Amino acid sequence: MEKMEAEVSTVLTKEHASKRKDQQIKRSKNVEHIVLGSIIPIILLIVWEILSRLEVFPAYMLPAPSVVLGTIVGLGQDGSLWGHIGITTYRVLAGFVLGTAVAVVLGSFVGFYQKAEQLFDPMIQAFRSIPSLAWVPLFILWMGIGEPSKITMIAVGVFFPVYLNIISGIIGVDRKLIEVGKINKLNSFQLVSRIILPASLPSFLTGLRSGLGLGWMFVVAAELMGASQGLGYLLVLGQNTLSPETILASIILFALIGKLTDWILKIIEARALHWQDRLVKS
Amino acid sequence: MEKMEAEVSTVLTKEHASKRKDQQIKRSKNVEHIVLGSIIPIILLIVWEILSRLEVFPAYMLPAPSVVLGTIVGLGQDGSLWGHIGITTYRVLAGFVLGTAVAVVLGSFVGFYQKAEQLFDPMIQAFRSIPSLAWVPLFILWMGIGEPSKITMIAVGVFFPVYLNIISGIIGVDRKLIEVGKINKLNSFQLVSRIILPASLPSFLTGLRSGLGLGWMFVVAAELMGASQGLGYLLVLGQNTLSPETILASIILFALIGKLTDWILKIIEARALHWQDRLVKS
Amino acid sequence: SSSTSTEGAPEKIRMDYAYYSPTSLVLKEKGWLEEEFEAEGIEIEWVLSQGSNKALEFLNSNSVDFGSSAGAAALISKANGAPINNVYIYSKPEWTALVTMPESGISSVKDLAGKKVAATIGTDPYIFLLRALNEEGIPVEDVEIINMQHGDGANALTKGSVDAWAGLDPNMARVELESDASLFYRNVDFNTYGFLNVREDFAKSHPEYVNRVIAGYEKAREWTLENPKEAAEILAEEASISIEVAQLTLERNDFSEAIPADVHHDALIEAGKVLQAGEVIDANVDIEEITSDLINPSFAEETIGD
Amino acid sequence: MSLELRNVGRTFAGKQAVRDVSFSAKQGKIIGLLGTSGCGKSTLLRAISGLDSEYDGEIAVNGAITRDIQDEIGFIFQEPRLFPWLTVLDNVTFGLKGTKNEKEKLGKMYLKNVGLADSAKLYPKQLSGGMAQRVAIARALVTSPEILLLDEPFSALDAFTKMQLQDLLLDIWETYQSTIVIVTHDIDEATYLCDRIIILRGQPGEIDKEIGINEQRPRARGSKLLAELKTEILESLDLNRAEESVN
Amino acid sequence: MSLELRNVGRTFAGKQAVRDVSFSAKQGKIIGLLGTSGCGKSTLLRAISGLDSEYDGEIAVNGAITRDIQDEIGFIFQEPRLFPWLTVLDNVTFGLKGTKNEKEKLGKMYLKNVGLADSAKLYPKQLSGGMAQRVAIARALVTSPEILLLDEPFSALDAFTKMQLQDLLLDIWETYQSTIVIVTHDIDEATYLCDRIIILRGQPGEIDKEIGINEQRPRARGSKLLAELKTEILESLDLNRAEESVN
Ligand SMILES: Nc1ncnc2c1ncn2[C@@H]1O[C@H](COP(=O)(O)OP(=O)(O)OP(=O)(O)O)[C@@H](O)[C@H]1O
Ligand SMILES: Nc1ncnc2c1ncn2[C@@H]1O[C@H](COP(=O)(O)OP(=O)(O)OP(=O)(O)O)[C@@H](O)[C@H]1O
Ligand SMILES: [Mg+2]
Ligand SMILES: [Mg+2]
Repeated sequence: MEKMEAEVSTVLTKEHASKRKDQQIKRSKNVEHIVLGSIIPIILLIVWEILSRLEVFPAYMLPAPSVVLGTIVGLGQDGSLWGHIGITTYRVLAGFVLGTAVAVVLGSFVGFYQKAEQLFDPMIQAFRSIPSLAWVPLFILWMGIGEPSKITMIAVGVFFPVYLNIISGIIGVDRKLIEVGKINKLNSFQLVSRIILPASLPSFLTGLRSGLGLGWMFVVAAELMGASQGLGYLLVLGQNTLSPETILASIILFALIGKLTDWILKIIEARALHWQDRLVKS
Repeated sequence: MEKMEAEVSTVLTKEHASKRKDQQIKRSKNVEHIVLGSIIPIILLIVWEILSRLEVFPAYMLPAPSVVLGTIVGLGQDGSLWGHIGITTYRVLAGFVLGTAVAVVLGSFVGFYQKAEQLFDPMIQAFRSIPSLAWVPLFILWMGIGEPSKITMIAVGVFFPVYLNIISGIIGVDRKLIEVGKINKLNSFQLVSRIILPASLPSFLTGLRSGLGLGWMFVVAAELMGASQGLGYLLVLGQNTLSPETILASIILFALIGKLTDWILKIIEARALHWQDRLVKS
Repeated sequence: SSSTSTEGAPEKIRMDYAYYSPTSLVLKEKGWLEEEFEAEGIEIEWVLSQGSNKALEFLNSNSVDFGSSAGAAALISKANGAPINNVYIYSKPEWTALVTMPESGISSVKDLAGKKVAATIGTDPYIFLLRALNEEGIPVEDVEIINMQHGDGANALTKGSVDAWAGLDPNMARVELESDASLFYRNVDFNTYGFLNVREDFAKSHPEYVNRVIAGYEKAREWTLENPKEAAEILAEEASISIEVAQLTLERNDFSEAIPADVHHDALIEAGKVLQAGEVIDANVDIEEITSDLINPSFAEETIGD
Repeated sequence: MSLELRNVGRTFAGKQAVRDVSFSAKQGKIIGLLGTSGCGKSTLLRAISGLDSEYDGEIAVNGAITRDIQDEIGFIFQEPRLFPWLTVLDNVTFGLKGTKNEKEKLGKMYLKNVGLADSAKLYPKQLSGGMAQRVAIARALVTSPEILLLDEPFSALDAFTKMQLQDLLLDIWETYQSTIVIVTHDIDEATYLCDRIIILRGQPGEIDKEIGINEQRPRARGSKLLAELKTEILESLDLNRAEESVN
Repeated sequence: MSLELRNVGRTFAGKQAVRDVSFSAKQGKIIGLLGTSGCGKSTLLRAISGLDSEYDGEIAVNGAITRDIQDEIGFIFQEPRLFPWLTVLDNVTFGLKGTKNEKEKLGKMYLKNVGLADSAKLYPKQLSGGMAQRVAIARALVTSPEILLLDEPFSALDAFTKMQLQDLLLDIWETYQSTIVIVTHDIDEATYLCDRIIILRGQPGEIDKEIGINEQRPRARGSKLLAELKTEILESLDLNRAEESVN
């Protein structure tokens, strides 16, 4: 009995040790990824800085990265940076949630019922090519210039790619798997939630990432509707006051924060799709 | 011998007849689709017209559909309509081709080689959340205000969703099929072109449709760069001259032509994916 | 006068502020309106307008009660049926001029023939350009007008993509100070004025409050005249521009006349004709009538009086 | 539940795959379907299950004609059809109702029955072919269906695992008195399990022969009767072959 | 080409699937792999093919140790693995080089050999299970590979189609002198085809027994020798079974 327990505990320690080792490997791999991923941006920044110092780019058009960084730091010091980032991130996330929710409901519906597709899909597809700026006057008219109209505007941007990918995912689900569900007497809702959604998850997640990207893009249009804070506001301000360092600061902030939110989605994607039988890349 | 030929010819006629019948059924189905798809837009238009007539919407902000239609007809009569539509469609299509080509090359590369992914992907993902308007000053700086900069701007918009969907498609390709290619000694290029692209075609086509939609959206930013014709120009002109009927006319044109180009892609999609083993929808 | 028919107090007053209207910034910064209405529990809500067209959009959609715009923009909107009145002139700005780079070889309006000129159609700089060409007798067709947003026009000019630019402050001040761009044609009188507009509805139901808002603007105007340096600082701070640019911009604003009068009326009619010729305003609109409808000096006259 | 097919046929895009198949099975009977590849066996199972409703003819369950999917039906498809995003255990309990605990207990029991007690937490991509097939078997059996349709359920298994699972099937059949239709290419299997063997042939497939077996279960695998039956069946299949090899 | 495995093993995520397998095959030999489900047969084939290179031990082809994918290799996977976007004919000619005409001619010939001459234009979703497997067989054989790895190639086929294809395989083997490794659960098949039968057992799988068959081909299916061998193999498999059923 004792011997057995001892054995069990060795096994456990071993497992533990190997797990810890795994984690270490994982962490060092993560660091490697980050380093590799930073190479090109850093090279670009250095080239840009050098060209700016050599005055190949005139400063009033394209200031050096150090100047732009100075602008961002300045914003950080007077405290307004966090306001801009905070309010924009809030708007994007709220719009993202709203847009995704609507897209899931409508997308499952349209993907699943032929009649629904014939009724709604043509119109939705037509709306898809209306530019964000075109919505601005209509949104101001319908919803005024408060937060709701801004969030809805972003939700519109998020909606389309999510919707499109959900439908394509649903259509692509293997008939064979759906039949298993039917044999097990699942109703339509269960079919969607237990088979179709998981099976179309890869496509759905791509849609989410596309949608989030578009959400960030729609921020500018949203913040044209009477905002006095936010990254989109900063961008437009920079354009109106001909301040390239403000424009570039807002671009860089967009890129960084957009990348950050996308990275979160990417991690979720990797977790959620671990079951895919895919080739380990060379 | 003769008898046999006669038989063959009966069979052929039969086949022919059944084909013709199939085509008839198809055509009447198409008509049905179009009718069904028009129901909701037409209802919306009627409601809008009525509300406008009742002056629920003030004409100086949201003129009635008939007024907007009048504006479009007016543009058509003085001939400028075709110029606007033509130039914008040309820009979108050129940008679409360019953006798609780059996305296919880069996407296959990044989807296929781990190192390429680690090097390029983080930066590309960061660029994805930069709004179209933010690119405008940079593009003017880099490429001036001619057609190339406009087309490139649209290509940027098209690029991201196509790229994202290609990668997700490639990653989702079943390992089992790729192994068949490897056993048959396909090189990397053949693996991509003969297995990975066809297998990820559903995702790729969704990307194309998403990308085309974004191309239409980027038109406005593109035509902010010194255009004197085009739907985006019309939209911005409408906003600058505070003319809601011009804004709405351009929105409706965007929707119609965007829908038309999407419809073409949708037909291609249906043709290209006929091999999918999918459930006939209820 | 109109102050007799008050319908009670509004719950809140929604004001816009804009970087092209320095006094609005001063007023917002100093909080004089808040002070004025605090006792009655009326809230003041400030909304930023990024441009004349935004201010008018907000007015039209009942998102603000007072909006600042260029006179010409207000006229276009009014011609489209917008229910607004101009009740106050916040400045006589020289915010637009024609700008070029030294290497373009342009020194007068005459040189513009056959050249590319960037302008934003429908805005004050565009009107300015048309009137300048008209003045010098150059047909519009001889000039290639390229429609761009103001900031983009400045970039295109410095990059050399266009030969001249119908500029707007503060962009114009900035290119003037930081690159070698020069203003080769200036004419204060071809600028339309800075109009403070109010929604007709608001003016009808709360005329007394219109007067009190105008009084607030007056206070800001007087303060700005007395403290030009501090005003420039406020502008620089709010609009995130350098103090030099802010000072230059302020110098080009004349705050002496605040009551809408005949000069404004005439300037607007001239602008309206140009816009009509440029097909921005419909040909069958009666410019004089619209202008008279738009400009309503009674409030300012009553408040400022003499 | 009893089962009756009347002149069932199926045409795919103008080409007939199977035609004019009629047979009936009382509750608790085991019917074997044998036939050459592509003669329509799977097509018939799909028609019986209700997954396919575009067949000609009629199918009656418990006397009632229906084209819907039956309650209390179990289907082992020709391919495993596991859900790649679920673990082995979750795949097995997919069709079960009840609390999580109950489901897992039942699932684990059946996993043990098919010899996969240790693999409960694996994902489908980690399974061997035969293991996947056994998971699919467990998934169909765990719901204790009244009608069981099996499409070559044991084809990817080694001889002994196969025998074990055949006996497991008979256990379940005894407990729940299920009506079973089994498609198989293994004649020994058919003679060991079935009350009646229906041999299809040709393209489009038609019923060629029906053989009844009135032997008590459990049957002896090596018994003389079964050996004789095997010879009979082989001969009748051979006939088709000779005929078809002409073209 | 000759083939040699030395102490080959494979571990998946810490769990050993198969270990210490060594055997060799001269050119033109047919090796059979038998064993219980999940004992590592497919894993071994993948290692030999070079698709999997993370095994322990060494594999030598023609005397040269390699972990790459071999030229001139044919692999029939346990699942059909057809490309759903290609027709049957295009699937068969997938690995061929040359002009379209040549390819199609060859492809059609092999389709005829596997009895699918009429189905050249169908898409995989329109095939029955056995038809799909036959397409996969044709696809592997059409390239006339020097090494052929077959993973339960005939499992989904009826007895007579199976025999026909076994003979087709022997034809090809005779023409090209291919070295063949075949995984099968059908003992009759193994004794009919193989020069040597390797029986794996246990989890992780290990070689339990090797049986050589020195009979000339073509062999008589009903011969006494094969029947004796079958009994021997059954017994050795039975042993495993008895052992495993303890846990
Ligand atoms: N990718 C994988 N990840 C983890 N485990 C695996 C993987 N592939 C196979 N295994 C494990 O390796 C063992 C052997 O699998 P293999 O496919 O070789 O079996 P097999 O002998 O071919 O069985 P069968 O006759 O059922 O096909 C199994 O226990 C399986 O769970
Ligand atoms: N979805 C489909 N579309 C077109 N033809 C089909 C379809 N499904 C099956 N068929 C055809 O119907 C015939 C019978 O197929 P079925 O799957 O029933 O064969 P089977 O008897 O199960 O064969 P196997 O033993 O090979 O599984 C085949 O010729 C096949 O080509
Ligand atoms: Mg079948
Ligand atoms: Mg296997």
